[in-house]
Parts: sequence; C-alpha cells; structure tokens
Amino acid sequence: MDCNNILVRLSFCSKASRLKLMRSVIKDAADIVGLNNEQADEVVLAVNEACMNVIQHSYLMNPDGQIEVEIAADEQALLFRIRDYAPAVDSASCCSRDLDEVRPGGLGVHFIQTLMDECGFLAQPEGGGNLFQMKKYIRQ
Amino acid sequence: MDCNNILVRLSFCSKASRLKLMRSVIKDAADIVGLNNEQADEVVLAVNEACMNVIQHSYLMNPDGQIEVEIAADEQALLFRIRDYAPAVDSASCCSRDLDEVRPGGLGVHFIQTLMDECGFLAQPEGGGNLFQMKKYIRQ
Amino acid sequence: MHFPVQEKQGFSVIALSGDVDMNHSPHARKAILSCLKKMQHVMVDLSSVDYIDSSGVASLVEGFQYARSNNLEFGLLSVSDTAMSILKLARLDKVFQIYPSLEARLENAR
Amino acid sequence: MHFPVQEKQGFSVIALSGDVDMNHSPHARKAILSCLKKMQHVMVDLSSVDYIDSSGVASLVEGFQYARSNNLEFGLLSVSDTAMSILKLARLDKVFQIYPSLEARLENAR
Ligand SMILES: Nc1ncnc2c1ncn2[C@@H]1O[C@H](COP(=O)(O)OP(=O)(O)O)[C@@H](O)[C@H]1O
Ligand SMILES: Nc1ncnc2c1ncn2[C@@H]1O[C@H](COP(=O)(O)OP(=O)(O)O)[C@@H](O)[C@H]1O
Repeated sequence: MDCNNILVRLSFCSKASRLKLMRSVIKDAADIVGLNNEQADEVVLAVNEACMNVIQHSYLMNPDGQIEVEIAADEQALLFRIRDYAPAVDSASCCSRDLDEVRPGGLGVHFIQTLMDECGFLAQPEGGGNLFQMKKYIRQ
Repeated sequence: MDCNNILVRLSFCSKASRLKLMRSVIKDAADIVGLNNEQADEVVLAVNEACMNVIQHSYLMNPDGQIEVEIAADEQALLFRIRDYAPAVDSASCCSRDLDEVRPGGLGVHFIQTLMDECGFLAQPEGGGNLFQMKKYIRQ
Repeated sequence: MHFPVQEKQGFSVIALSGDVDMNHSPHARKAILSCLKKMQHVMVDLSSVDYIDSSGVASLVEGFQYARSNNLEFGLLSVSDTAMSILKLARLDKVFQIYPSLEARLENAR
Repeated sequence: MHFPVQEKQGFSVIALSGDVDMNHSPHARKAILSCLKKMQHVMVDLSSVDYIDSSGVASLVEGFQYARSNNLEFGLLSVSDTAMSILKLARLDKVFQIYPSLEARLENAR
C-alpha cells in the first residue's frame, strides 16, 4: 500500500445500508485535504453515485458483492478508486442521458461527470472486476 | 466477507494522521447500531487507543505498516477486529498500570478495558501478525 | 425509517428526513405514491433532509409524474441549500413546484 | 496544527483545539513545555477541543509534572464534558487544577 498518498481503503458489501458509513469517510477525507464544504458535498455525492452504480449495475442488486473504495490524495487532487469483482462493464454503456426529458433515474453518471474533474474506468485489474477512478482537483 | 454482520473494513497505514478518518467511521457505525452519544464516544476512544498501540508497539512507529479495522455488528454487540502484520505480541505484556502513580503514558490498555465489554488478542491469523478483538454490548 | 404524513389544508404533507439515499428512498417513494394513489394532493417537506442522492430525486420525480398524469398537485416545501443544489444539478429546479412552506403555497393560491 | 499562546494576567494561556490526538498532541506538548521552560505559569484552555486521547492526556501530565518540579502553576480551563470524562477515566480529574475560566482562577486567588 502506498503510504504517502493513500488515506484509507474501505471494503464493504454491495448493500445500500453500507453507503452511509462510506459517505462519512469521504466527507472527512475531503475536509482533511482542505476542500470546502460545497466541494466536500460534491465529492460525497459523486462517490456515492458511483457505488450505487456498482450495487445496481455491476452486482445487479446482489447484496454479497464486495466493493472497495480507495481514497488517496496528493497536492493536486483527491483521488477515488472504486473496485468491484463483477463481470466487466462496457464503459461505453455508462453514459448520461438527455436531462430535458423528465423521468426517474439516469442521473448518476451525469452527477459524477459534472461534480468530478476527471473520471473513467481503468484497465481491468488483476483478479477481474472493474476499477473506476474519479479525481477532484484541490484548488487553493 | 460476511455480508450480514460486517459493516465495513478499513485498511490504512500506521500513521497518526490516518486515525481521524478511522474515528469518524467508528462514530458512525456506533450511531447506526443505536449506541447513544456517550457510548459512541467510548467506542471511538477505545478503538483509537488500540490503533495507537499498534502504531507504537506493534509497528514501533514505522509508518509503512498496514492496519486493518473490521467493524461488525449483530443484535447484541458492536465488534471490532484490529489486525496488524507485525511480529507476534506477547499479550501478557499488554496490561494496565497502577493509575495512582501520576505519569505520562500507560493509559491506553486501561481505557480499552474500561470502555469495552470484552477485549483480547485472538489466535494469530493466517499470514501472521496480530488480531485484537473488542466488543461493546448494545443495551436497549 | 418511517416518513410521517400529515393532512393539512387539503394536502398530504410528507416529511422526509435524514438521509434519503438508496437505503431509504424506497420508503420515501412508497409514502409519496401511496398518498397520490388515494388521490391526495402532496407536498413533500424536505426541511429535515440531511442528504439526498439520485435515488431520492428519482422518488420525487416519480411522484411528480404520477401527480401530473392524475391531475393532482405535487410540490416540495423548505428545500435546503444542499437539496436545491442537487435538484439544480438534475435540472429539476424549474420542473418541481417549490415553496418555502405550506403557508407560502396557500398564499400563492389567493 | 499550531496552538496559540496568549499572555494574560501572569499566565501563558495555551488554547488547544480540534483533535488533540496522536497526530497533534506532539504540538500540544511542545507548546506547553516551551512556556514552562521559560518559567511561565501555564493555563491550558480546552474549550475548543473536540477530541482528546491518551496521548493528549500524556502531554497534559508532562506539563503538570514539569510545573510541579519547577514550582510553576499549571492548570486547565473550560474542560468540556468529553475531555472531563477522559480525565476521570485516567483518574486525573482530582490531580489537575481545573477552572471554568481564567477569571475563575483569578477569583480563586483572592
Ligand atoms: N458500474 C456500472 N456497471 C455497469 N453499468 C453501469 C455502471 N454504472 C453505470 N452504468 C450504466 O450507465 C447507465 C447510466 O447510469 P446512471 O446515470 O447512474 O443512471 P441509472 O443508474 O439510474 O440508470 C446505467 O443505466 C447503466 O447502464
Ligand atoms: N499492540 C501492541 N503490541 C505490543 N505491545 C503492546 C500493544 N498494545 C499494548 N502493548 C503493551 O502494553 C503496554 C501498555 O499499553 P498502554 O496502556 O496503551 O500504554 P502506552 O502505550 O502508553 O505504553 C505498552 O507499554 C506495551 O508494552
């Protein structure tokens, strides 16, 4: 584990009831690296949406999947890596929809793309699954 | 991973700067299982002391050690397991001292034993290191 | 998590609270739709909401749509800054009827 | 983390704040001991402390001991309930001089 940059790694099961604990760590990590409250809320929302997508779309609501969230930071950015062990996702299918059409759902990817400065799937990790990375720049 | 009882697993490096994030998860886990504020503070303090002991005594302040904290809960208790990868600890040496003597240090084990309902080292885990377990009963 | 409903001035006022996230938004959805299915006008009070994510927003959109197709009124009360910024992000801040309070909605009608 | 020191009525008042934990208590220790080493009487203001653990308590005990061996005064001001419960747990609540405020300490002296 890279002890200079990694703040903490979380690992939890793909259950909606686990998201609150995850969010509180994200919020604290954002505070620690000096993001303001608004930025911290943005980061919390985006990581939460990414984990919801893993629960819904990667694990198809199966509650026994494992989700790992790694939080790292350097001078420039707060970085999140979300790992699952589900079949590989077609990243082309993860796109945001036309928001002018009012309907429930289909907001997560839009939230993530709007709130984060960088995001995308990385190469499939060893051991399979998916690895999604998000960055929020730290602007002084 | 036991998805019924495990709330979350944290893993972080043996650095004092990582403890704040860890504490915020413990606090939220305590809230989620219904401990009151005072009990939540007790649990936070005890887990923090146990992690400090790992940093100081297991890893001898080497900041590259890995600490894993598993938080689990059932109806009866909130359970914490703290894992390190350091040489095996002689559990007999982890004892609290006479508090009438006023001197700095030597409070951690006393705090843990007083604030938790059960605590102790478990059998050495596969892969070596130490596994310390603490329980706080959930009293309605 | 139970979200209380109060009958007030011809509206079912549903008070959401805490974290309206993937864990709790199914309850919010149920509370909203069950009032609407009884042909009640609905106001959702967001004053005690600490957090809302896309699943919570989806429950509100479902209520909005059901109300529209059934000629019922559906609105939001006391939307916090946090909730408002999420509605804006979803471009729903101009879609929903939003009032500071039930009184403001009633004033409005005069 | 820097803990500010103010000279007030013959005391160095050191305001600890935030989390006086293993990460920050070395700074608390340093602030306390450097005042005492200048032969100043010290009051440690705990009113803005959110969290204190055994390492923070150890810094206070070191200050207490250094002061005692050098005939200096060492006390704690505005100890929060949380901090007090930890001092009690360490059986130090009767060891330290504890005052609600600096004013209370000065009143005391009359
Ligand atoms: N982790 C994922 N695995 C597989 N597909 C995903 C994942 N995340 C997003 N998607 C795809 O992207 C689409 C848009 O996601 P999103 O904007 O979050 O809306 P919603 O989840 O409500 O459908 C999803 O419908 C899904 O097809
Ligand atoms: N994780 C550990 N590994 C090795 N020794 C430990 C560990 N935890 C506690 N000990 C031993 O128990 C003693 C008492 O610990 P504690 O009460 O926390 O006080 P302190 O850490 O200030 O010495 C320590 O001095 C150490 O010898």
